[in-house]
Amino acid sequence: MTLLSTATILGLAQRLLTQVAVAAVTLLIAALLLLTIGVSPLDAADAFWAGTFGSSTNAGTTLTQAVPLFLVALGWIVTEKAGRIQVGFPGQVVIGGCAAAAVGLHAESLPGPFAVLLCAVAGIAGGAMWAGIVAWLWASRGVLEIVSSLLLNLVAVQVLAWLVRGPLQGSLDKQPQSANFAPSTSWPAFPQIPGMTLSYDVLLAPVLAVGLVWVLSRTTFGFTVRASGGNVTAARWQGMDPVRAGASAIVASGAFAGLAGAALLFAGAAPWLSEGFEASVGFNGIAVALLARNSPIGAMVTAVVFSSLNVGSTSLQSLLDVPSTLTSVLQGAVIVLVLIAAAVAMRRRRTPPPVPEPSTLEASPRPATAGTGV
Amino acid sequence: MGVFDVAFLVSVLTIAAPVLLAANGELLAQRAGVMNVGLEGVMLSGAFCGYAVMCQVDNQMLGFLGGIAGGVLGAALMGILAIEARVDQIVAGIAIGILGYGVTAFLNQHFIPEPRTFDPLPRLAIPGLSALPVIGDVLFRQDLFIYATAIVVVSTAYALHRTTWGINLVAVGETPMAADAAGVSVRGVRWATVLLAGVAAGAAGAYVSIGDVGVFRDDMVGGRGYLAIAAVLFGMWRLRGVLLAVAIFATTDAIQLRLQSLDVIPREVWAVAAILLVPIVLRLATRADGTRTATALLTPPRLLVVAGSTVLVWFAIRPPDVSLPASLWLAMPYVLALVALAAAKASRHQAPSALTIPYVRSEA
Amino acid sequence: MTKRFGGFIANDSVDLEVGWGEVHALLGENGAGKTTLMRIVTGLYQPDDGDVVVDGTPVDFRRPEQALRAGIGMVHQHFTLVPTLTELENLALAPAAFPVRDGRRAALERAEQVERESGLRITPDRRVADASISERQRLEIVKLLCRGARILIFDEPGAALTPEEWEELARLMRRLADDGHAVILISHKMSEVFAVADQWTVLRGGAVAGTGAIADTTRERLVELMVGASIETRRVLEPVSPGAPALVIRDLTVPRDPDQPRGPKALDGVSLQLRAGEILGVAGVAGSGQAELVDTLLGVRRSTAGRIELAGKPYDDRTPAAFYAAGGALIAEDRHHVGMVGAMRLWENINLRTLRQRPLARRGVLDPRAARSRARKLMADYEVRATSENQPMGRLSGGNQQKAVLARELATSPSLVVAVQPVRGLDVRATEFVYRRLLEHRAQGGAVLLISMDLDEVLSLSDRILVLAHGRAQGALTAAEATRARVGELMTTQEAS
Amino acid sequence: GCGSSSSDSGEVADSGTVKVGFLSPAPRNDGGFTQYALVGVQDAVDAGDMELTSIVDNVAESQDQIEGLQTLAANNDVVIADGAVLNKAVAVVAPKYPDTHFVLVASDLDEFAENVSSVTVAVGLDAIVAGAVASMRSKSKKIGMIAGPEVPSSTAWYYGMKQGAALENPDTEVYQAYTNDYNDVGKAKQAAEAMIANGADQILSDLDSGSEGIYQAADAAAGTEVYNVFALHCDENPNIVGSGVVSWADVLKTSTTEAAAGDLPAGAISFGLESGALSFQFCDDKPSAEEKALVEKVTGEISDGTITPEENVLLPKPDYDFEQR
Ligand SMILES: Nc1ncnc2c1ncn2[C@@H]1O[C@H](COP(=O)(O)OP(=O)(O)OP(=O)(O)O)[C@@H](O)[C@H]1O
Ligand SMILES: Nc1ncnc2c1ncn2[C@@H]1O[C@H](COP(=O)(O)OP(=O)(O)OP(=O)(O)O)[C@@H](O)[C@H]1O
Ligand SMILES: [Mg+2]
Ligand SMILES: [Mg+2]
Repeated sequence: MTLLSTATILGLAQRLLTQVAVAAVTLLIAALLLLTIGVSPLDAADAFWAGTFGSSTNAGTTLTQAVPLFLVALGWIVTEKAGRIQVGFPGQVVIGGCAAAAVGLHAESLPGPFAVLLCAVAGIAGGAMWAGIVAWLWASRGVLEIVSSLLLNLVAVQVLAWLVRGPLQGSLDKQPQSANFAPSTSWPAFPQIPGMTLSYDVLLAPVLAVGLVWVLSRTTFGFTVRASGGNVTAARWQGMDPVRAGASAIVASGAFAGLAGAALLFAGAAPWLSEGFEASVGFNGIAVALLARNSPIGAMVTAVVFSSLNVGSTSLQSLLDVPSTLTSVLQGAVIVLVLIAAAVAMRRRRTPPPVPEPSTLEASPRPATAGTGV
Repeated sequence: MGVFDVAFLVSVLTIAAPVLLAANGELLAQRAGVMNVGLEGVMLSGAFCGYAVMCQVDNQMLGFLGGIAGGVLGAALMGILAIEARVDQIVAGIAIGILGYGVTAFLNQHFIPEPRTFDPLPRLAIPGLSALPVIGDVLFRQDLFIYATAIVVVSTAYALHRTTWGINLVAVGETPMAADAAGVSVRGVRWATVLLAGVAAGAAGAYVSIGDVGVFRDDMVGGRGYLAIAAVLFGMWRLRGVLLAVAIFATTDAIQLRLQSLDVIPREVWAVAAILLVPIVLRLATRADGTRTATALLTPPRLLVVAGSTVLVWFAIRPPDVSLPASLWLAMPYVLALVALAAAKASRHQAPSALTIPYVRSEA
Repeated sequence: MTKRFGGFIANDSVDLEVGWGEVHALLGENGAGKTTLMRIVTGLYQPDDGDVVVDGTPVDFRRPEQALRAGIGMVHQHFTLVPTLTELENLALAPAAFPVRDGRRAALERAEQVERESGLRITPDRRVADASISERQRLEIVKLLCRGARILIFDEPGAALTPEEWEELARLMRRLADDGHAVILISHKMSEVFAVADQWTVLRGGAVAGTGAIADTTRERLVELMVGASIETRRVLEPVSPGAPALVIRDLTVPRDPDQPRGPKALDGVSLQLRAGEILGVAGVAGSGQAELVDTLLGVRRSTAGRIELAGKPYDDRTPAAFYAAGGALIAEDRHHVGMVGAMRLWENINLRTLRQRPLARRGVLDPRAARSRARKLMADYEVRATSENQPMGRLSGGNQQKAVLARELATSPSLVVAVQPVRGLDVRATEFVYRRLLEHRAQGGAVLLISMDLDEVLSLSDRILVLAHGRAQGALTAAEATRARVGELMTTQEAS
Repeated sequence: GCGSSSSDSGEVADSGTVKVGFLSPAPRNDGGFTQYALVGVQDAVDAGDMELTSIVDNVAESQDQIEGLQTLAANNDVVIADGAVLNKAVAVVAPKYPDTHFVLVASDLDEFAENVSSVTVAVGLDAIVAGAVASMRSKSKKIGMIAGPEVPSSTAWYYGMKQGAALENPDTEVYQAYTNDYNDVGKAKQAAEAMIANGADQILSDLDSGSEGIYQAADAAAGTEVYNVFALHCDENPNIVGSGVVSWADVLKTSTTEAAAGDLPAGAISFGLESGALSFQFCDDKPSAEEKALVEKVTGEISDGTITPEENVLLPKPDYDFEQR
């Protein structure tokens, strides 16, 4: 009993120590890089803090920008639990955003809350639809979801490029941008915060995180999804429909990504559609989830960390003339270090994984022997 | 004015070569179980290091060696993360992608005072063969890199299918436990393939910078790394598939550049599109037991394909007066790839079972 | 040798001595630590304490490769073969000094030499995925011999074999020992042990409970050492008057390859009837159509002809869900693949089906508290040993996994239980326990379709026996008619031309 | 090196020194548009009592652009937003910082704002001249233009060349191709090769560092000639004929200086041929007398209104204060 608790305490202490070590090493690297270009690390820390949490306005921006990352992370978590590897988030964010924009540009006459809701739903539908292609190809044509989702990302980029030059183009001088969305369609912001930078969509984060945890752990749907993710064949033999579970999970994750797309456009500072609005949220969201070890609650924290890296780098640039390339270096270094730290922390507690399960990348949703195919 | 002339074929080869070489290396790594989605970053590292060496010594051979070293550096990071620390490969790849861009752009801005330009690799005509009509110009009047890529692809095929090393590699990606039990070092094989993938990606990156055009720009690999990964996946982890995928990507890309300049899409393009659709239609019409029937075509998605090809044939006879937006052309290779995958019902060739799964023998 | 997993001691100062030229049986209950000990000897696990000494030299294996170099090889229960490669390629799989060479040729030569020495033959160009279990096992042995193994460890090799195949393996083990090899055999079957072994060692709770020569001991003594008490193994089949038909199969025909409905048949016009309160044994050598029969019952494989009735109702729309809804239950042969989700917790696995229904789930919402307490109760009833109901299923010892599966399948009082090799990998006590459960089930009016390759099992439990050979029902015998010889004869009927 | 100085952040200085901030979606060393503009700003800063406090480059995404502009606006008196895509971001940020003057380069705002001046250059006019010259020099009577992304400031070159070529020879065909990246050398090379294969022998490069690819394609295909934009680069490649020179440096120097002094009017300002910011220039040894005359003539006719720009040659005029210089 006492032995166990000492061990737990030691384990906790060790994890804490590694976290601290990571932070220290990252800071050290950052400091060295800053010194090479002649910027004082202390000034930089100051500027970083000022840009991210130094004022309530900036803190609002940081939190608001964390929301899309977090939503994508939730999408990843859903598919991960279902044992599917879907990496189509950039595409789903883009298409969700496009759908939301298409609706938002025509929704100015609607009353505020209703218009906001409608745009969010359009985003969800767009993302889910785009992921639906992945799900369909997987479920009925046996195309690996990782392949189709990757290819669809590249298609989505072109769809957006076409939309902002064609049907949705709407700026005076024919830039590849849509017109501005009517203020009524944007998520309202907390009035307490100067600059109104914090949109109410941050409330989505805790609600959806708790909701997802609940669905996965407390509903038959979540149970089916997890069982299918754990062992497709066993799930099937136990009377579940792992194909449907997997496909639903893919569509659901697309819905999260689509909502992220809508949030980027309607809860951010830039109320118009433009190329590149996706801002790498799709892939960074995966990193957010994985660094949180696929925990929806943990993802809330890692999403804020990621978004502060991003917001902070802009402020480093504009206040201290730190080049954007340096901040990319730092972002990459942080991910690498956090990964290594997580690995080190897990090393001690690691026992071999259970008896090897069939590959998570298994293409065919049904075993080859199945005669009950479509 | 032909769209499909010798110059077209040459540009297909030029576009294809670096992607193919990188994809070839990545194929080996993935067959051994390691996926590096940060290949773009590794290629950038190769592109920059090659350029940086050129700036110092102005020698293409050394430049390419520098590029290879850069690629190996990026790959080594992947190896440390994926094989040693056993972290999630996808996040590791994302990090390497970000780092590759950031580090090369940063170094380029701060340590290369003046942008330089160099001569690209010269084209070497192979005596005799280069005199052949069409083929000679396309295949045997190329630069050294393209010849080298061809050699590498052939050697890869040989290594994968004809050597113990190939067997070991496939086993490591498929059932690492079995390889381990047989005494094959899972770590060793994975390291070797990851580093080889780094060599390939580094050389491909160097080709993009100093080989093809002789300059370096931030982010100049421009998505070729992602394309290489897409090719490996679309090629279903088979060398033949990868070749086909790269060929499709390169061809549509080359066509796209051609057609942009023209106002109207010429008839031959429609004809080729129609011809490409035929095997897909046949495929869809083929029942599981190998018999072909027209009735198998009567499901909505299949009807759509049939209708599409009919329209294309009609267009080939009477070209419509349309030009399509560039986006459509740019999206075309990926859409084609998806249609082909759906038609092929690709379930038979599966991913290596242990792809992206770290190997843990027992409690470490 | 001592090995701990966290706080749990799997091997507790174990001493084991094996001489050249002997077959040494390693015995013990499920979870006694046999596999763990052998994994240490072969370099898969690192011991916390203790030494391995080969030929007087202490060795320290960090990798299986080193053990193999020292001549120690193990045939694992889960084969270490690469299914996508051919048998020859699996033999060629080896660290190569000069890797660009093609090792296939040399491997073929060595395989031929092994064939000359031991009579073991492989099919070089067949993909391992297409080989049967016993063929894979043979390949594993050839692989070890090719690599020059002199100490061979077999972990429950009999579990997956037909009696004939077992006989062949037993002969081989003897011959290897006579040639001077050392053989370690892990087994739960006393018959196997007494047939081949010279020496025995019993593990109990991770420690050595006793060791000695087979010639100087008895079954009862070994069983007592293993489980701490003697076990009543005599069974009498109380006559039960059979009730209504629980399962009727008429003229079932199933193609071997689902993609070729007109190709060779795995089941060819098989009919059978199983009544409530009856155990129908299905005997047959592996590959006679048993697997396809189960697949078809579950609806994961399509038949081209024939009808099935479950509990008196036609069962045409076959899916796993419909099978269970009609009162079916399945103890699957390959539990790792189809019977459990290793990464999920024990309580979730025990409730894999019930958790989606009332009363554990209402309107799609689960009641984990109730599910956990149900799991705890079943664990007690079925003697599932685990640290708690929260332990991941994959971390249980093989025998306990099987008991958890049994608990899941039998606890819902199904009307029909399809039991495929139900005691595979179970220790003596657990085996007795399972048999008792099946008989209780029968006594309560349940029907059991017992599919097994173990003739003794089929003979001792069944009211009637159906023999399958080459996908055809070769005959149905009553318990009274069935003798080993008679059944064996039907099982090996040559295919009608 | 970028030659910028770091400074203390904080409130706008009371002293007379005017603080200037610069934000660009492209990298500062793009060898083209951004780099020229920076030169102009630096010149202005060096000449007056100004300080260039910081350069924020490579901000591709709207939210980041808005944040960058906000931080710059909070710490500077003049903020240069150097790129057409910044139009909406400036429209969002400018009203929040009424004391800061914004200079939006190469684009107009959708709506008028008191503290924003947008400065553009009518590149299409230059393109008309370039098109006429290229058409005259072309043997195949096929000419082309290659640009990065397909945006109005690039298509203006195409439509201008089309109009100019038609003036010289109605049968001349004009091609366009977009590589989607001003700096992708490889793509540019392939696009140029494709265009050459289609018969074009005169190619205008509306690219920054991507131009290198066009030079190489031209080197490989004898008889192909290249035109640059923005500046003369005659020494970079022997095939270069001339350039549709647009002196962004001059435009930015003028604008920055005026903005710092508070003299730059709000609204849209378009620099044309008269301002001297725009001109077609030959490399020394290239032009024949006839071609020189053609340039004179077309330039003159544009200035005196004989030639009126066709659709898409000029960006649409905003409906608020507009000044043509
Ligand atoms: N890697 C591991 N981590 C934690 N516990 C383990 C591990 N491997 C084995 N155990 C535990 O150690 C004990 C001994 O397991 P072992 O597999 O050696 O038993 P066994 O004698 O082979 O049993 P069986 O007859 O069921 O095969 C079991 O309780 C098992 O749960
Ligand atoms: N990778 C692993 N991680 C955790 N536990 C493991 C692992 N591999 C094996 N074990 C445990 O080691 C023990 C023995 O594993 P093994 O696969 O040999 O099972 P077994 O009891 O012999 O199985 P079976 O009865 O199915 O043939 C089991 O307790 C299993 O749970
Ligand atoms: Mg065991
Ligand atoms: Mg066991």
